[in-house]
Amino acid sequence: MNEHGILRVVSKLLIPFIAIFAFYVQFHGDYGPGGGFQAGVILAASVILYALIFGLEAAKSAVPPSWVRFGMAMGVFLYGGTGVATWLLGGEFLNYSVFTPDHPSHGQHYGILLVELGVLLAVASVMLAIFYAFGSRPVNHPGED
Amino acid sequence: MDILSLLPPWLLTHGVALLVVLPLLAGAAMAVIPRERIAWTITFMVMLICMLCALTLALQVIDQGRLSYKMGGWEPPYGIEYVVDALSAPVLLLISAMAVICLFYASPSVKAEVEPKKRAAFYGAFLICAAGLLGMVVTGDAFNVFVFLEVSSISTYVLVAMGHSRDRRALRAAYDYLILGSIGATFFVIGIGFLYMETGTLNMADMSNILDGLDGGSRVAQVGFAFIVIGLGLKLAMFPLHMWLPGAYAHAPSFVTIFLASTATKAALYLLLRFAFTIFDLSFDYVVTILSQFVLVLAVVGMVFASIQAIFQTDVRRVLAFSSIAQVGYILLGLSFLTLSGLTASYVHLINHAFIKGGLFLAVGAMWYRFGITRVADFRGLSKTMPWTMSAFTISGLSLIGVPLTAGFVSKLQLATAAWERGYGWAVGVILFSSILALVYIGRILRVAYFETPPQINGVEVLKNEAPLIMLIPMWILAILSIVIGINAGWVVDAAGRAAELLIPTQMIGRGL
Amino acid sequence: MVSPEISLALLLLIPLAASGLTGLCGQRPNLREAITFIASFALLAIVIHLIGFVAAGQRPELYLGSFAGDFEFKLILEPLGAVFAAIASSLWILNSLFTMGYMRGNNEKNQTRFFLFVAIAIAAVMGIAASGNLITLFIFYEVLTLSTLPLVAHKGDAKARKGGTIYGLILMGTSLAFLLPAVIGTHVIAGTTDFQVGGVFPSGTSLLTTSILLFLFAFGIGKAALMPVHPWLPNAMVAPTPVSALLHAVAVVKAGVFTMIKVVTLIFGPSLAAATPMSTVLSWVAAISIVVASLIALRQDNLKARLAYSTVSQLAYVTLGAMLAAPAAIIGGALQIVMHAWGKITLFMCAGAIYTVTHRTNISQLDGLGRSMPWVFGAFLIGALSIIGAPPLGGSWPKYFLMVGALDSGKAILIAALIVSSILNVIYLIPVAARGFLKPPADPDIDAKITAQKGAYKWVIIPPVLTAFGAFILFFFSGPIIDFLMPILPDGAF
Amino acid sequence: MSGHIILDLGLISMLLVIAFAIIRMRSLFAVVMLQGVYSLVCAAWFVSLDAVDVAFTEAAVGAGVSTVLMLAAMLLADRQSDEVSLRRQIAPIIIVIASGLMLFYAIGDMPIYGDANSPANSHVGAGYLDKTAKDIHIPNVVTAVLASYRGFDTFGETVVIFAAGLGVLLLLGLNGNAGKWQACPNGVSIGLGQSPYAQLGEDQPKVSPKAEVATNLPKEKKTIAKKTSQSKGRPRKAVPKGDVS
Repeated sequence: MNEHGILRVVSKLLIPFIAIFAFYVQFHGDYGPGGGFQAGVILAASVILYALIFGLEAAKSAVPPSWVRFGMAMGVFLYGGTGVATWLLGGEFLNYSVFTPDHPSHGQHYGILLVELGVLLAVASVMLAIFYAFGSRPVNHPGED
Repeated sequence: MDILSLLPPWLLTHGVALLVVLPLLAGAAMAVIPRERIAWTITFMVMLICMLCALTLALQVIDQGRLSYKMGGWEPPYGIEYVVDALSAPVLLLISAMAVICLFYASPSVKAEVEPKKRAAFYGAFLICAAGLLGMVVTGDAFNVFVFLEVSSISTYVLVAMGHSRDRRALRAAYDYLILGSIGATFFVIGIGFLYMETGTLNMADMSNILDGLDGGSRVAQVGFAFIVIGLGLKLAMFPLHMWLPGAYAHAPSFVTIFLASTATKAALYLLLRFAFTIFDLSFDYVVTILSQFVLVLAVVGMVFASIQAIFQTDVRRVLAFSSIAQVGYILLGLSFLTLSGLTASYVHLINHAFIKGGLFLAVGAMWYRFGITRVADFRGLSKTMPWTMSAFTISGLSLIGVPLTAGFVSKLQLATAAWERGYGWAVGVILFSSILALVYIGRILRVAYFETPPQINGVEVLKNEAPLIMLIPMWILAILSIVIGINAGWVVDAAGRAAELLIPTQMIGRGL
Repeated sequence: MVSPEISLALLLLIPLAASGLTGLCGQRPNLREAITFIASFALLAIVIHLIGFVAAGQRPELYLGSFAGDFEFKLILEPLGAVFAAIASSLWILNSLFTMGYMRGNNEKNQTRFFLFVAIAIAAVMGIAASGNLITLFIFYEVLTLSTLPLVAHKGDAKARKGGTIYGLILMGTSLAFLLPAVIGTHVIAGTTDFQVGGVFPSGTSLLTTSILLFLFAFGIGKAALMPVHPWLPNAMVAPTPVSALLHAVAVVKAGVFTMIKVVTLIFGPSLAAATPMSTVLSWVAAISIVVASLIALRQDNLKARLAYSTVSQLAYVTLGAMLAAPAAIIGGALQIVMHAWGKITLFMCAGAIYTVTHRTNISQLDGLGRSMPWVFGAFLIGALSIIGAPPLGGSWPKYFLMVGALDSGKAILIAALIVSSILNVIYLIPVAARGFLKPPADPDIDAKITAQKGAYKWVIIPPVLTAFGAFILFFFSGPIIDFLMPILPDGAF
Repeated sequence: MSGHIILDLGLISMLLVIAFAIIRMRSLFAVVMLQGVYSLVCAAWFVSLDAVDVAFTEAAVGAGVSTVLMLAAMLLADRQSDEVSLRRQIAPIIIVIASGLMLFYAIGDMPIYGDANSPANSHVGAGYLDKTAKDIHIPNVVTAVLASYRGFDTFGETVVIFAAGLGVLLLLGLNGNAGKWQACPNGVSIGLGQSPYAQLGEDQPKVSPKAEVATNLPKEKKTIAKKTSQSKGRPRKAVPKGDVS
């Protein structure tokens, strides 16, 4: 892969911005289009791009499969955990208003933020997991790349 | 209710949501739990709690009638509502109880059939599947049904594919199921979309009210209903849409087959009842037409054809799978009568068949566990080599045929009576003809098992090699349950009667006849 | 004394307990057989005890709850059932005696399983006898089929499997395809399936409906072996002889014809049954069955097969009695159940005794055997005469009443069938005994050996002698039996 | 307004053309690429329908990541798809046409697109617009509906995605080494003998080490049975399976 010099340079420049864009989409979701789903996919895309240019092994050492596995579960936990937290605070499942009983709308903000983070984590991890899983299989046709 | 006052009040209010959330979260936890034993213990505990939860809910429903839970604290048409009533409570209990029973059995069975490193995640997928089924049943929101339908479907495809370490054909079966299941889900979601277009709401109760006000609604609602019936028909293996089922049941790991056979199609059947009778209702002509003509014909054809196909299968699991398709036909037949007694019979059979088929697959799984066999011809002499397993299989098998003093008899009696009362004398004939076909395909297996000599290995007869106790207990629980219901089905029939009254309110009786 | 309710429960529980205990004591044959005997005597005592109540006009009743919706599970003992229970329980004792001798004499395998299922079958028979409604009856009817299936296929070889398959398929098939719809139809039309004197159908029921129902009942009760649903019976002959004796004299076939009579008298009621056009058709079917089965019996060389076809023929007498639906005919049919039971079990036990001692199965091999086995052949002769209907043997009464019944119902022509059949009976039964006594032995040496060893086989020889004696005694007791049975008919019908 | 319609018609006809091209194409690489194009056009169309959130998702997931994943999957398969005989296409075509007709049947009674009085825009939909401003105070109503009003649905969707990941984990493994392990009965394996798949495996029944086999001497039966039940460790042994590809 060493011959693709331009690709490597360009992508090295691009990847951080893609990741930052993901977080922009994530946190700007309250105001414009976007949210955890899209952000998660974009975040995963940044890692996938890295893997495509620099090789799967490099990507795996940057984002180890064990993290991915953990991230999948953590995403669901973060989402469900928010609900459990509202339970513990005496509200219904996912009733974020109980976080700040005085200002229900603030609680809603926190809650939405938390669950969107959960979605981000889950989506990004699962996308990576699928990519790792397919990418790591031995290829049947050695003649092509 | 005295018992209810003993329980923590929190559980009484939030149990509805706990039932679904707990297995979902536990399922997620399984991805990071390394040890199989811990995974099994957690899974078992979670499903046990779910079962108790479902039991509490059932008691509450008896006590207070309909229970409603507002997810996120939002009022129903805006937020998602969870509802437990006489229709859903028994199905919830059935699913969670079958999960517990299967899990008993799982620890040896999964050890033999699933790769050691993957067992924890396998239990995770199971938990998610169970949560999906429970969610489908407990939700009172039409779109939420679709979400949980997907939750259960995706995990089911995975679970079926896990049969690949036993039989590579599991992958093909899972793929077929995936394709057909996705088509079914697409039809279903298009139907939901049309309903939303017609009513502007996703809440089932709200939807029902608005449809009533629109007098059934326009063509949009009609097409929506048709799409929903087709989508659910695929999921519940209605006759021409059943192609995924035999492969999925025959090649999945035993544990998965047992759970799916006894719960998955039942949850979809529940949804059909829910959509056809409570969201829509019998005052709409198109509902009556679709149910009492199309579904009726498909049910009858399915009962006969699937039973005949079952006779010609060589693999016992395929025999039972085709039999399941036929049994779905029975349930749909009762439904298509559109009478109180027909729906009661249908609901009774829904419950009974779960126990019966669960028991049969439990026994077949144990036979594979000991001898690596699933084909009819390999059952020779099993009554001698595995007497307890074979006896349980026999009892459940007789129940499937509909022999008196078993659960199967009760449901067939109810169904035949309902058919007669509806004026469908010919349907009685079909029911009994299909029972005779069941006699043939079960009798064929029993004959090999009881009247042929056990095979020999290297010239030595295979000795008695009974399944472990932990596998025997669940299958005997179900076999005994089958007999208990056969002797006194009062409680099942009562529960079904209450559900049927919910489906056809008094003013609707006789509608569409 | 034991209350009627408890007695009724015991009727089922005693054989079931015997079955369970037999299973537990499988390793110790003597204990196992002792249990069977104790149970059979206890059962007979209970039945006699219950008959006391029934004779006094009571109807012992045991309500076991509704098992599904408005389908109830209940036992009521009425005279017909009491008679049936009495036959079954008394013959169980003798058959157990015979079974023990036969099983040990032939070193049969799986003896415990055998005793176990026989006991369950007896429980089912008691259930049938005491059923309070059709649903309960149907349930026990199926249990009887299932519990006798392993007995038929007892030997486990290819022939036994084939016999068992035909047995199971025909009996289960007809009951599911015809009997169950008939039961459900009755339930829906009449609103109840309880047995009532004079019938349950409301007066406006159309004759077409009752015709269809009667047809379904007649062929749904496959155990009555009405042609053309009889093939299970000859095929069941692969079973060991004690089973044949039990099936053909006590349990299965009698349960069938008993159900037939009960349905006609207590569900339809004699007047409705007589008015239903289908009953004429069915009485012709029965008459044809009587003659055709006798003709087939004539051509069998295998002794058990000949007896089987004879049974098909004799059972059709009961069906004929039921379908004629005249009071005398019904009484005749009921009497035929009793008399034929004792006569036919004698014949089968004799066949079993001959097989155990000599291992011969064909009639052509019996030449001169009567001289070395005079008791067995003597019992056979008496049994045969009773079946034929010769006085002073029990078998003569039913034929008399059936003829009266045929005259009463204006179908005198059917008497011809009875007469032809009796002649045929003589032709196919008497020669068996005659060969034994009159023809010279084929191989005197072997026969001499048999005479010498006979003492070892006394338990297969004594029971048929006892039943033959019973067939004789019953001739004198037909009066009380008829009086006892009268209450099943509507008042003043006779 | 008319410009909008021309744009929509153009996009939809492009979608149609691409869809047919995907169906007819047999080179998988081209199919994957066309699917990416399809998603992109779809996203553009959603923008024109004012469903910006959906468009964003479609662009990111459909055109972006799923194309890459499809390519990764394609590397493991043949490059060309097999020809499907016309006979096998008949049933699906009939089903597609029938479903299409049903949808067309409904069109006549559908509310006009963007109709403010249609049920979808007046009942709960309008409620969300009011309530979001009141309850949650965020400008993006879609986010409010997804994450709060119908937050439980989104939780379910997250679990769907997680389940897909779990499936990949179970079936493929993240390091590409899964699928070699074979299941094995915990006793004597009998009955492969006359299996229709026997020619792919072996004809002889396998006896695993834990086999409970005995001679006909009753005494020995018990001792063997005891021994085997005591030995806990169960060596794995691959049993030949019927493999049909």
